[in-house]
Amino acid sequence: MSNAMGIIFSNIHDSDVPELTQNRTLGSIPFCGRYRLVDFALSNMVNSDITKVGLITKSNYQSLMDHVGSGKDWDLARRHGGLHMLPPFGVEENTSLYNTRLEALKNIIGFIEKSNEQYVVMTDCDLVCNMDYDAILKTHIKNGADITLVYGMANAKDMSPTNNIVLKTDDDGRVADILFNPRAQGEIKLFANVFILKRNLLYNLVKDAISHNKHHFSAEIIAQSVGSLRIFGYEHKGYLAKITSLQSYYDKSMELLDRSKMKEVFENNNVYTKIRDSAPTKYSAGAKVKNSLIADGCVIEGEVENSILFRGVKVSRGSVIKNSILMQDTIIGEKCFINCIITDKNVIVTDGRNLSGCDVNPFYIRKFSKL
Amino acid sequence: MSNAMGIIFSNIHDSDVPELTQNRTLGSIPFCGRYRLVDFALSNMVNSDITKVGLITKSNYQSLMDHVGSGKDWDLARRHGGLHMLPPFGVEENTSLYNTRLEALKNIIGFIEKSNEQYVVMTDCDLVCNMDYDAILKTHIKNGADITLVYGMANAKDMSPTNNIVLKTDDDGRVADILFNPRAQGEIKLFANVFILKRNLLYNLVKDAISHNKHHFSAEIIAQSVGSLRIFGYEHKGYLAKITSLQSYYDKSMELLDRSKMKEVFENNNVYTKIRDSAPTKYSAGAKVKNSLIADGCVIEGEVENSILFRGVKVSRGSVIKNSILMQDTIIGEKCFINCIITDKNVIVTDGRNLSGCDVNPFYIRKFSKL
Amino acid sequence: MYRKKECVAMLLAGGQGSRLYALTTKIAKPAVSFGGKYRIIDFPLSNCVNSGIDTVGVLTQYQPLVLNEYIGNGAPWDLDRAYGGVHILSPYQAKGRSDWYKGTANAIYQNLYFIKSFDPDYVLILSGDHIYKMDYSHMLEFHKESGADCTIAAIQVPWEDTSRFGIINSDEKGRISGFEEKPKNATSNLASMGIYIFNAKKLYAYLETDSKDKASDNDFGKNVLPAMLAAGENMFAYTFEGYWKDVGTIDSLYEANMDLLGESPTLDLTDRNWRIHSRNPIAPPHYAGENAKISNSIISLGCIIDGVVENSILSAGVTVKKGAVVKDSIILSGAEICENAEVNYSLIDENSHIGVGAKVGVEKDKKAKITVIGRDYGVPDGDVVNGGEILDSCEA
Amino acid sequence: MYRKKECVAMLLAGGQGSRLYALTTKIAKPAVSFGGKYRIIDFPLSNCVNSGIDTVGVLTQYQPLVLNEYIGNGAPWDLDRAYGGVHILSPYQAKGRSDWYKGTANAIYQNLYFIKSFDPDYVLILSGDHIYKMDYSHMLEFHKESGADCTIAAIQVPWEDTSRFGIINSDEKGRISGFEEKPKNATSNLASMGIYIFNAKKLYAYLETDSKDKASDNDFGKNVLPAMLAAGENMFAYTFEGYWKDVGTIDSLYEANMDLLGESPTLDLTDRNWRIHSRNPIAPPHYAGENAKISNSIISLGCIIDGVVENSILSAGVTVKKGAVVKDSIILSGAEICENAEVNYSLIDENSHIGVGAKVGVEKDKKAKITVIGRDYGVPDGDVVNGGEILDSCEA
Repeated sequence: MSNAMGIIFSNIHDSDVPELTQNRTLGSIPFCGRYRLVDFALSNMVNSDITKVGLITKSNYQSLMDHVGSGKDWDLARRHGGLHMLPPFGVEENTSLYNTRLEALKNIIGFIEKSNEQYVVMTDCDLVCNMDYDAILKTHIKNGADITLVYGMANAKDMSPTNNIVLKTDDDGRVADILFNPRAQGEIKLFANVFILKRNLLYNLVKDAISHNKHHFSAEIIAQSVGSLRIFGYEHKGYLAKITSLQSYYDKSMELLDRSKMKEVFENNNVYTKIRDSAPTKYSAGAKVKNSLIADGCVIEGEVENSILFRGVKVSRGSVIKNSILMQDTIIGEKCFINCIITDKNVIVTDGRNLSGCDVNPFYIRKFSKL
Repeated sequence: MSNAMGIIFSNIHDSDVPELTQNRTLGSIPFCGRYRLVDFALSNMVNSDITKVGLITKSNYQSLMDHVGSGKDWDLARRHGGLHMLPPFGVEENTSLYNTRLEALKNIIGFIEKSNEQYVVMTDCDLVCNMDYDAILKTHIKNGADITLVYGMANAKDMSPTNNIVLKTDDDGRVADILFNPRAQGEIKLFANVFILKRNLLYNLVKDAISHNKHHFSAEIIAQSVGSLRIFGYEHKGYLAKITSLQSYYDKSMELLDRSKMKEVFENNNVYTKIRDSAPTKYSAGAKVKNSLIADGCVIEGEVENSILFRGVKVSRGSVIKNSILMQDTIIGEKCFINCIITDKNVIVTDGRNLSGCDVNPFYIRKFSKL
Repeated sequence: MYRKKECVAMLLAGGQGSRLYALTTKIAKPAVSFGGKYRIIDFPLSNCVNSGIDTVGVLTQYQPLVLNEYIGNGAPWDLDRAYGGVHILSPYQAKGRSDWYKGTANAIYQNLYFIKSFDPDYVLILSGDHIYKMDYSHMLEFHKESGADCTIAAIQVPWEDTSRFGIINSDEKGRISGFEEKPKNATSNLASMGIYIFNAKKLYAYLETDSKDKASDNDFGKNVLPAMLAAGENMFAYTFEGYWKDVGTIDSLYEANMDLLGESPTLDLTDRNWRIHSRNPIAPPHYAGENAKISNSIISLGCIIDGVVENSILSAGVTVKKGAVVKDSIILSGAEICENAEVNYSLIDENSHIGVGAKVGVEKDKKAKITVIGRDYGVPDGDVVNGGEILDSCEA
Repeated sequence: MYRKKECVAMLLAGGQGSRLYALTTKIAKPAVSFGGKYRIIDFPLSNCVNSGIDTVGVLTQYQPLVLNEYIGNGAPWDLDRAYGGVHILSPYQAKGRSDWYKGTANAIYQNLYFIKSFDPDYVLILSGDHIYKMDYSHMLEFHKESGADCTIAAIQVPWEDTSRFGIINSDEKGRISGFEEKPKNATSNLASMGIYIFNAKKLYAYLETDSKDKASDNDFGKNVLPAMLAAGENMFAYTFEGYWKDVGTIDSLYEANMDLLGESPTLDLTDRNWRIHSRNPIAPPHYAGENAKISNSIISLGCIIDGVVENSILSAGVTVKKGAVVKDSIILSGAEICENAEVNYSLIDENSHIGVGAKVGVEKDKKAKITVIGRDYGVPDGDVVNGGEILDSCEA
């Protein structure tokens, strides 16, 4: 599928997870021990042979740029195609930071125009999944679709408080209606904000939106084209986690301790990330670890249960970690008790602390805090 | 000299050459057939073994990002160090676009802090020269200097209308005074806006400037430290061209038709640039070319004299090009007469046109114009 | 953690190319310069990349240093990949055996490990001594559609030349019924281009069998392809139309270079949709001085021309000084033609030096023979080098 | 257009390492795994990069495929450079000659072309069979300051071990007065580490001379260094202090791995200022399941542990199933230890499979011998593999 390019929105839902996006984009939120959320979108692109990817950013993107670097770790450091960072103010016409997906697309209209791939795959950075864009594109072509929208089946009660787009499709899979934050019950088709369409259609839609002064891509363009364009839904049948809040960040992280989900996300696919060259993790004689994911470079002297430890975490002797997520380089002193806690990077917890949240309300500790 | 990092300002003097910076940074102005101005600063860095370079941008930088890409063509696509694009809004604290050098530095204070090189070399993108930063750093260390400012000897009458900083040094080379746009006569020491200093000194100067709400690096910080810090001048003895206006762009371009200057800039050094994989230039049976620099990928059927042709220029049969600069993919039709003209990229001149400026007032033709 | 490539290309670059004499004393044939800024290997490599094939093994054993250095990490062809990309494959010793490559088939056989690591469905075999632009993806499409086990690219050659080629007999759909190796009286003028696509599994099987046959020369043309045909495998010829030239001799190399000149050249390298990628020299634009006279020629980056250049091709960084005349010649990188020297119908290799007033070669006409000055060779001031001479500075 | 490198490193990676038995049936010694995520060659390569040396030639002729693939374009070590970087140098055929590498000096001699292309002032010679962290820039500094023509890195070994090493006699400033090759009664306990820095011009000269000497074994230790000393060149020993271990035998490889364990290990790889770079596996964090018991061990990415792991080192992607016990062992990438299997004092190579309830090896004690299961080998369910056995699935 070398005939498609990718566009990734790294900031669209920043405000959903304010705790974690204060100094970073949604795309650069650390996830599952050694990844950033953007890794899933980028890896899905690469695994689907999409080798030209535009990464749209708005603000707070230095950590994202540091993470993706030249794109080498995704094999996207290329002379032709490869990874294109698209920060604001790149071209003359930009005069303000974008606030919506459509404004973001307006800013990169030149990038869309200059490309020569036939199709575009657009996705956000809030999905943890193993999505085969190639298969979706094949279906898109088979359906003779103008636009394909990818959804997952969900229960209405699992909808997040805002930003839900629900699709109604007819028997052929063609989208009959698009509903924004509807009252609904039972099984719904929850749009994953993954779009596939022809590049020149996207270009025309955005150009048209500019001249009509529209602001919202899904509401003003896609939803209003349901009659005039052939819009199809595509059900992603595999695991699909959407990070919509700190709580869902916690829940979806913990969910990956389930072997079958872990397997689906990581073993049937290559998830690439920035290489950090940590030494492997070292367990002391007294270590006890159970039902946990442990990245490289950790030193474990104490007990760890139902937890996720990022690279370079140290758990000192006598400490117990339960139901927690400890991000990169968190240092836990001796004889601590840590339960249902999310520590951001470089947090230091001194000896003897007892920090405990609960599963429906984990506590978050900011980057570089020393407690 | 792996112990220094580089910082390049790509936008500082954009307003000096408004014609050429409407859609690009000063750094991405095409120069001498196949280069962009930033190539000289970047190549000087690489040739001085500086392999970590921050490239500060503000606006209109998409062409610059396209040009430098992953940094591969300068061998700066690296896992550690390498090229770092530093656009605005990269980190949380940024709230407005910078207007001065100091504001630009404030925006990247985190980048400066996180680096671990001992020294910093800072330069703008308006210089065409072959500058050995390694030699300057050695002198800096030998002098026990806190800051070294690089200057070239110039005649006062060659000063540009604005933005001239003139150094006065004592017998040891220590800077005794720094003058902004002074009335002067005869030989002057014209500051090239190249600074060398320790990274932690730069960090402290910028931090201090933030807390004192200062705005101008040279005027408020450097000039006011002449007494308190050991500031030294370093004379760059070789060729040093500074692009301060469209006229000086034209003059300095033409100057490189002088074999000895050409040799100094290109033969004693490697000037790297983005690779475009053009075929070599082809001359027809009727071609006549004299005292001209011709890049790859041109097709020459007519006459060319005292001119610079960028990649992919076509000069059709019967046309005469004199004293002109034709940028990338300019197409000159048949039987044209072109004299003292600067065409930007992708200009098309149809058959039979007579376009003529004069050497003290060359005409500029905008990108994608068709005349 | 499972990855594969649909098609892996294997480029046979092992040839010494002894018919190129002085040009290949120190470098392998695929590293020989062409067209001002290219080397022969740029053509198959660029064809691969432009055809969407990003995994290429380059098999080499003869003087690979210049070739290795030239290919480097593969970046000029965008083949510096973490998975796939271009890899140089030299002969090696395994436990209990140490062999140089024997025939072409043996070279591939010794590197099956490399091919298998990408688990390809198809293997494309290429050679490194032709100049051509070809979209291999079309050939692969043809291979799949015809249900072939092996597809051979073929081109129609003039009937009088058939005795110099491997000739293919096939029906109108391309199904191959027989081969003739350099036949005196050919029954077809369809010549094999030495470009093969195999279904990977079939290739593995036939190479295994061939490797066990002591009597075999382990050569594709002589052994493997006839064996497949004899065994009744589906073999098809894919007819290619376009420019294709063997550059295995000094004369054919010269001709192919000259094909670039003229108003509508037979070989056009300016097509932006099919760029020939190459390792670009680090050099400024070329400079034509006050006394330069250049006509019907190709001039590369970094040249400094103060003399006369006519019907010639100059590689990067060539100097032609005042009063010097270069006619009907090919001058390779870094060569220097001093004041008042004359170079006529010659091929001047890299970094050679033609002294002041020296005369190299003779006026090009039907009887004239091309003159060759080898790499790093110096022709003293005033010397005369006769037409057809081949001068070389080193013996190994 | 002139470029040079101050110092070029040449890494001798040609060794078959036959004392590593099954481990090197299919791969060259420098490609042997170490410490959970490394291969031996990561150490000299990382030392080079961390010392500021960015140009490394890797000389290899024995089973280089895994090594080639591992090194790839050099990106994991930041050695994917346009100028410099890491290059694999295999033997090749030149006009009129075709030789495998003979001694160590001959291997370098055959690649002088490569070295000279960077016009270095100094050449650093390294070997690929030791585990150590060393800043070569300090040694280079010493070399320059002492005005040496050749500097040899040396380390003090226990007196009782001197008979296993090349011993150096030197004065307190390090000036070398003599060599003893594996002496019975050594007069010094300063052993050569096989790491040399030469002034480039001297090296060229002595290699030229050595290559013409038919009687020479073309070996640095036996021929070139003694010749230089005899000719009165300035030769110095640079004494290195720190961890340095030959991993040329199964036992020493095992020991070096075990040196990583314990509270304050003799070998520490967690120093962030001297990272050992390696090609990282594409795998998620490792998972310790409900029944996992892991103590005093090193566990790499992608492992799934449901059994007991004690005093052991597990490479990426190892599976230890429920009820299985791994003790005092080294398990390499992709190996699977099935339910209720026991692995004791063993080295299990890549992708091996230890069946359900199988028993491999014996309790580690002073008399016990290490057990080795070769790459891709399968131990059937319930089988017993005795202590000291070496099982290998393939013969070439």
